[in-house]
Amino acid sequence: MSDDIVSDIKRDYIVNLAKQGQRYDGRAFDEYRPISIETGLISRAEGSARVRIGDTEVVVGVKMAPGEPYPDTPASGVMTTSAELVPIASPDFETGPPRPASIELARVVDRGIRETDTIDLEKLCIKPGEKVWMSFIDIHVVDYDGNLFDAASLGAMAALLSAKVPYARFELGADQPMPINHYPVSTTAIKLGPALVFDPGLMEDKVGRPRLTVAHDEHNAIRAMQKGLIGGFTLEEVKEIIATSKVKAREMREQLVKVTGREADARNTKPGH
Amino acid sequence: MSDDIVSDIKRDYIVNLAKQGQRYDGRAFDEYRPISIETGLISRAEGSARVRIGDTEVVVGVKMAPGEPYPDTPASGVMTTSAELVPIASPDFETGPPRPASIELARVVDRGIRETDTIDLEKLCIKPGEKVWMSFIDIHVVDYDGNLFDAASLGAMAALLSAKVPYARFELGADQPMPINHYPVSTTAIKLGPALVFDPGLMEDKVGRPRLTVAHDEHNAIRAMQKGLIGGFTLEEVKEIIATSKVKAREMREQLVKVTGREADARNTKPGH
Amino acid sequence: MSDDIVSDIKRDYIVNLAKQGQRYDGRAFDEYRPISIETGLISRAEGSARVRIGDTEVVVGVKMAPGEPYPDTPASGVMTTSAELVPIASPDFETGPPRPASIELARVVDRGIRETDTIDLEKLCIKPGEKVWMSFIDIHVVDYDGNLFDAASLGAMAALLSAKVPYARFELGADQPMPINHYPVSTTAIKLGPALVFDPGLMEDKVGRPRLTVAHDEHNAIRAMQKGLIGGFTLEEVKEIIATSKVKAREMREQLVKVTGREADARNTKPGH
Amino acid sequence: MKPPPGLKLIDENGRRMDGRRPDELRKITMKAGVLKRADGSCYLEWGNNKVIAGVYGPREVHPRHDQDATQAIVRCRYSMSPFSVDDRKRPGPDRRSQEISKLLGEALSPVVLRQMFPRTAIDVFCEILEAEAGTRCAALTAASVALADAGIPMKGMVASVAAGKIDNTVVLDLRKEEDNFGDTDLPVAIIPKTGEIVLLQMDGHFTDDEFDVAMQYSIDACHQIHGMQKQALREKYLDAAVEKRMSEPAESEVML
Amino acid sequence: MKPPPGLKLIDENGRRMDGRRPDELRKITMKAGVLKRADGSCYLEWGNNKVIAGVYGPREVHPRHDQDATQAIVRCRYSMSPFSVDDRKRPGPDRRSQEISKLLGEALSPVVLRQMFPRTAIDVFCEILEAEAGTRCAALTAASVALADAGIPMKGMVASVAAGKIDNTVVLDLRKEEDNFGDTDLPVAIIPKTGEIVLLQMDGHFTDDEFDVAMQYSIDACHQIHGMQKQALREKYLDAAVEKRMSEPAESEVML
Amino acid sequence: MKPPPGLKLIDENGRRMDGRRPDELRKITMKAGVLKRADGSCYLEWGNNKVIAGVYGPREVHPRHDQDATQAIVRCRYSMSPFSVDDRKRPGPDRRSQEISKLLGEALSPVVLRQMFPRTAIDVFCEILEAEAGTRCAALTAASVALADAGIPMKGMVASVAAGKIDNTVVLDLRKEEDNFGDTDLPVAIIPKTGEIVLLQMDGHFTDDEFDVAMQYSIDACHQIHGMQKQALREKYLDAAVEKRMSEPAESEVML
Repeated sequence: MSDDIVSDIKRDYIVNLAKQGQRYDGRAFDEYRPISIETGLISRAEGSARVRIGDTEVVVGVKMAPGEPYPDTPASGVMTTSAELVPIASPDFETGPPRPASIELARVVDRGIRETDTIDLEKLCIKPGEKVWMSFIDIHVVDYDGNLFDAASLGAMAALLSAKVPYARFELGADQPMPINHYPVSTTAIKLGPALVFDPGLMEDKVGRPRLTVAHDEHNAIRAMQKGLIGGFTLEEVKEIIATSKVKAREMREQLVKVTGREADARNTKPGH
Repeated sequence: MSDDIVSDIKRDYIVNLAKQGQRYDGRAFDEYRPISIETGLISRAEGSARVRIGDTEVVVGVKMAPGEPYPDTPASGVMTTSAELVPIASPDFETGPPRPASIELARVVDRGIRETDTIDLEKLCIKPGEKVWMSFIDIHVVDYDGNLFDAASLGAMAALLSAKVPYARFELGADQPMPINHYPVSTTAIKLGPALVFDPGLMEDKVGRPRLTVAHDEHNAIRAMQKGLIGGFTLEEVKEIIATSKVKAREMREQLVKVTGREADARNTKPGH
Repeated sequence: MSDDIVSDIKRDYIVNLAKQGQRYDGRAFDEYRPISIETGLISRAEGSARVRIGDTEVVVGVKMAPGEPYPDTPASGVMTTSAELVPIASPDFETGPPRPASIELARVVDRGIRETDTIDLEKLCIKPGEKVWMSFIDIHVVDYDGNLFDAASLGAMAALLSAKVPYARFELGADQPMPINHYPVSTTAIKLGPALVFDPGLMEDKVGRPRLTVAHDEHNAIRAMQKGLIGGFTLEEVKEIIATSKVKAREMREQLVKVTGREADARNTKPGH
Repeated sequence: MKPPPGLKLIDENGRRMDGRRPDELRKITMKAGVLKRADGSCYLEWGNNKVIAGVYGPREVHPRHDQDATQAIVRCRYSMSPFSVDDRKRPGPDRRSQEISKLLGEALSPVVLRQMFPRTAIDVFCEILEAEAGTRCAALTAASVALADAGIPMKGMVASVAAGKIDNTVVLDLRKEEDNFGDTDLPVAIIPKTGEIVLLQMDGHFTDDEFDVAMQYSIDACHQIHGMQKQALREKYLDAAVEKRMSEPAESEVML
Repeated sequence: MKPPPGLKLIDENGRRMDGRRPDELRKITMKAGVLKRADGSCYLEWGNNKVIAGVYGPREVHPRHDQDATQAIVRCRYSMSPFSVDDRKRPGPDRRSQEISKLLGEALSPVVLRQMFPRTAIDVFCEILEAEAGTRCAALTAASVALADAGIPMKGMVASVAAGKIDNTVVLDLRKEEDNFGDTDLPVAIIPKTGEIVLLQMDGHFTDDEFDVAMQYSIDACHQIHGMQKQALREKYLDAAVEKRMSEPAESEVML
Repeated sequence: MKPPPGLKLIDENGRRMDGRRPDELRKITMKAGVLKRADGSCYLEWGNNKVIAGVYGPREVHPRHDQDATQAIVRCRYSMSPFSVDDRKRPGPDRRSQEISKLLGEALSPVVLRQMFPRTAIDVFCEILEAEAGTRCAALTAASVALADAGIPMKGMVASVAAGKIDNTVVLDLRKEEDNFGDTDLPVAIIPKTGEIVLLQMDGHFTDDEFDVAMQYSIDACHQIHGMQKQALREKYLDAAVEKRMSEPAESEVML
């Protein structure tokens, strides 16, 4: 039997379970697997985090160095996000140049930080028009057991929140914490037959479609969305996912700010416009 | 039957027609399909043109920006020509890095402009040794029905002739027309059995060989040649192609300068040396 | 029969010969094929050499130009070594980006020069922090009949020893000979069954493993080693190779300094630390 | 990015820089069947966006291990020409265009009756000749027409448009300055026949209420666009029929 | 490179910057079976080096012409994460990592019973999360544990360490400053069971006597490291057994 | 490019910078059979140009879909070594070398009896060790000798040379300054046996009459070069025969 037919059989199994209100690992539809967040693992990085959602594991490192600003934003720091789906994490990941799946992952995490104004890039200016902080967020997926988008986003946020801007290393003064404006958190759901299932595990990730990732900030505003994979949602389904996402994001944000010691900061942000 | 054998059969058919003095679309050996030239299609480009020869269609855009001159030509503008055989244009074109066929196309068009001294590059100097105009000629083939070389060359010339040097956009003064020295036009013939056939259509392009492209300027001087594809010409055949080319180029040049409003300029060029 | 099985048969043949104390071309285990060294072949290069070991032939060119130093070594010249196993040299070499085998070759030659302090990089400083000599050592393998490591190393040394630093061409003064501190020479042995065989010929290269390359300098100190290919050596075997290598390197160094006219220099080096 | 001082995206009468109301589309024209070689095609102008979409297929899949034994795969290549934007773009795919290509392919897949053509590929090429905000929506709309023009069996069309927020007002179909200096961007695509949402992205800031308004604007506009798509296809078949009548003698004439 | 003035790599008591004796290893910890998806894995910390090794296989070989009809091929990919070093490293293989990947694959091949799995590949991935001198030795040591953890039949383990020379003294297991400002670097790997040397590189300057001392230090240390490797595997099986006992009722209980 | 002031490419006696007459070739030497591994080879010096050509084949074609079921394909790779020019050239193919490779392959194809070897490739590698104007002609000339040396059945050789125009004078075989500061460049290759023109490029400015003169110079020179090609092959077979005589006892000796 070809792989394609096998995957059709798997799909039927998972979808049938969902029709009966069940998931293959016994969770409720809106239930996340245990989440663990560790920071400071990589001493050579300005910030780092290891995030596990179930058996999915990502390591994220933030490196910073002074560099030249873009001509059209002379007083703003620069940030870049990359993701590598290294072949250690799954038999399906291959060596070679980044493929669409990892490009989408990196770009969604990137926009979830950049477009939500999460980092205060203006505070990362050293000398306008000449020198600003360049931040590189590198996402390293080391074990893939489903739901990369949430693990990667959470990992990136944890690494950023724990990062020190390395003024001292470049002889520019004393180190400072990364300037943070907002605390967006992403949650992802997929459609399995009639069900909307959060934090898809590996089997669900492989057969479920479509997928919707939603990021909310600490004021419960919607800050980013990305629908992916083949298939469509009704408007009602989208709204249902957004509503549940708001609740889940709040829980995850609490864990995030606690682990990184950013609780006080997170309570005092101004609403975005 | 393999593709190779099918193409042998096609070749026999087309060559046999040629032996009887005929072409598959009824044209005379030296007859071009209808040519249309439109300029100014792309408002974001400094110059642009859509050229159709029969159903072959190319869109050419010219973009300009100030940049640094080459050290060995500090007082000259810089021009670069690229061609993309995008897969929308033919089932035979593939995605991926440029292949020899599109590289040859771009380089022949490029030399047809550069080595004929068509653009007055010295007038594209802004400040010697520091700042000159960089011109990028990009050839986009969107429908391939034979004879790309002539369509691409004509498109590049039409885009250049209609281009404005964007002094205003870069706050360097008022826009100026592209400084043009010469009006070379390329024509292409292929050998089909005993016949020399101009403006090869798709079927002829696929089976004909070799190919000879000749560019003449407005003083009837030969400015560029490129023999391509497997096979050889006799010296007499080469001379015959050159002679016919001279006539055809004249007709096409008339259409070109009329469409671009460059008729007066084209009459007043000095002979090349 | 598959290639893999054929190569097993070849291997048995070569190894059996070795068990009987013989090699397929009649040499003794520690005997090199005739070595020829020519310099100055490429007039456009600052230094060049053609080295033949038996029918293996490499051409090495050294090109130099002023450039910027690395920030962490502002008063040192820069050197880079590349190797191309061009497909003209063997039916096994393919076009395309460098593969691990040619990368290993280039890196071993590079370290054999760089880490042994062979070139006096500090003498290749023109103006500290601003301008230093960049040296490019390019190894071109044109005929591969075994033992590339020794041919490439010897070729690189010969090209360097014969190189002139092109002060005159860049209007910086009079040309000077390349400043050389040491005269390391590499020798390579492979294991064929019980035997340790120097200067492996093509057949031996293909079936022998593992391989050990050892570089000695003019004071008989060990300056570099590289074990490669599948398989292991005992410590005794390593020591035996080192001992023979010392003798062979001395012979090859004599030929090298004689050909390049560097005999006097080579006698007056200070021991490395 | 913050708008330069003095730039007002919405005036005191609630009109936008180009005079449009918040829920008004830019001018859109489309023409089906513009290419000879492609199996189906569409040329679309949308404001200053200029897009050609071309479809090839169903056809053999290379490399083979990309084949799906149970259905056709829909592959999309979204590509901006080097001269489509103010600063020349280097030819070849960048990360942005690779992401968009993936999303467009995924948005088109559900409408194609893929089970009819196992082991094949349907290739959709979207060439952006000129870009002025909203190119992914324009490309998707044109691609859908090109698929229909190619005769690919479909359960419906896909229509697409972006909504957004500028000066704290929800608006439809952002133009360039609105995209650059606005607060929020929400590209949407639906299957008008079923209402299913097949493309949905968002960046910026929306309350739940703003999101609802933006979705309503988008969905209404997609139905409008769907009308234009059908019209473009109708015109092509009309042209074809007229041409046929003119080249072949009418039956009655033959009988005379 | 020359050490900055005032930097003493060895003090008057013969102790190194971090207090180690010349023949003393940095602190090493390793844990087998840390990844779910890989068939075998090992996480290793060695000084500040942090490495994850993962093994997949035996499995099908792509592309096919890389297959060996008589035995498995062992392929290794050594890769440094962008954040593993002081100045961010661009993702993707560079020349250094390609050379190391080749050497590690060649060092591991002799211990795998490759004839048992013709036409297959055994893929070993070594991810360097943080680097501080000696990463290739750390990777090789971890890879060996990961292979065993994957249940790949082997004739022994491979253990690896570097020796070197600093301030004219032969020392074991260079740390970063010792590597940067030292005279000589000698990475070694052996099969402790047989004593065979499967990795050997050297750069710098050694007399024959110094080389002998360095090799002796390395070989002794490899035996020590081999003990830790066996311990890591033992702990994993112990854990697994304990877990099994806790999840399944003991036989005696069932009988009651 | 304009010549620097004071540079005269032709003197008052009609002689060129190196003393040549307008229709005179630079010094050319060639030697067949210089490589062991290649099936055929030729080393050629032409002025300061230094070229090695090597031929492999007929041999299997990878990738397979490049095969032609009816005949062999002739593939050429023209490549300049990094040290062949004044400013070091980055290794690997650039656009110029890819165009030249294509043209050389097309120029050689017509002389090879390709129908004799369907489904195979004949690979021609041209390595430019040193470059000084006219490398494509030198490469083509050497490649042709290498093909013959490989024993590939051919209907003739290909000989090549460039003509041009400098200081308003048509000349043969441009050297570097003449190429840089001249007005016109016309590389030509013919099959001397049939007179067919298999390579023809031109850039610059020619009247019809100048073109006729340039072609006549080129064609005459190609016949001259063809003589050298045949001589190089003859010398190789002579050498081989001599060697054979020396290694094998002559029959008469055996009989004694």
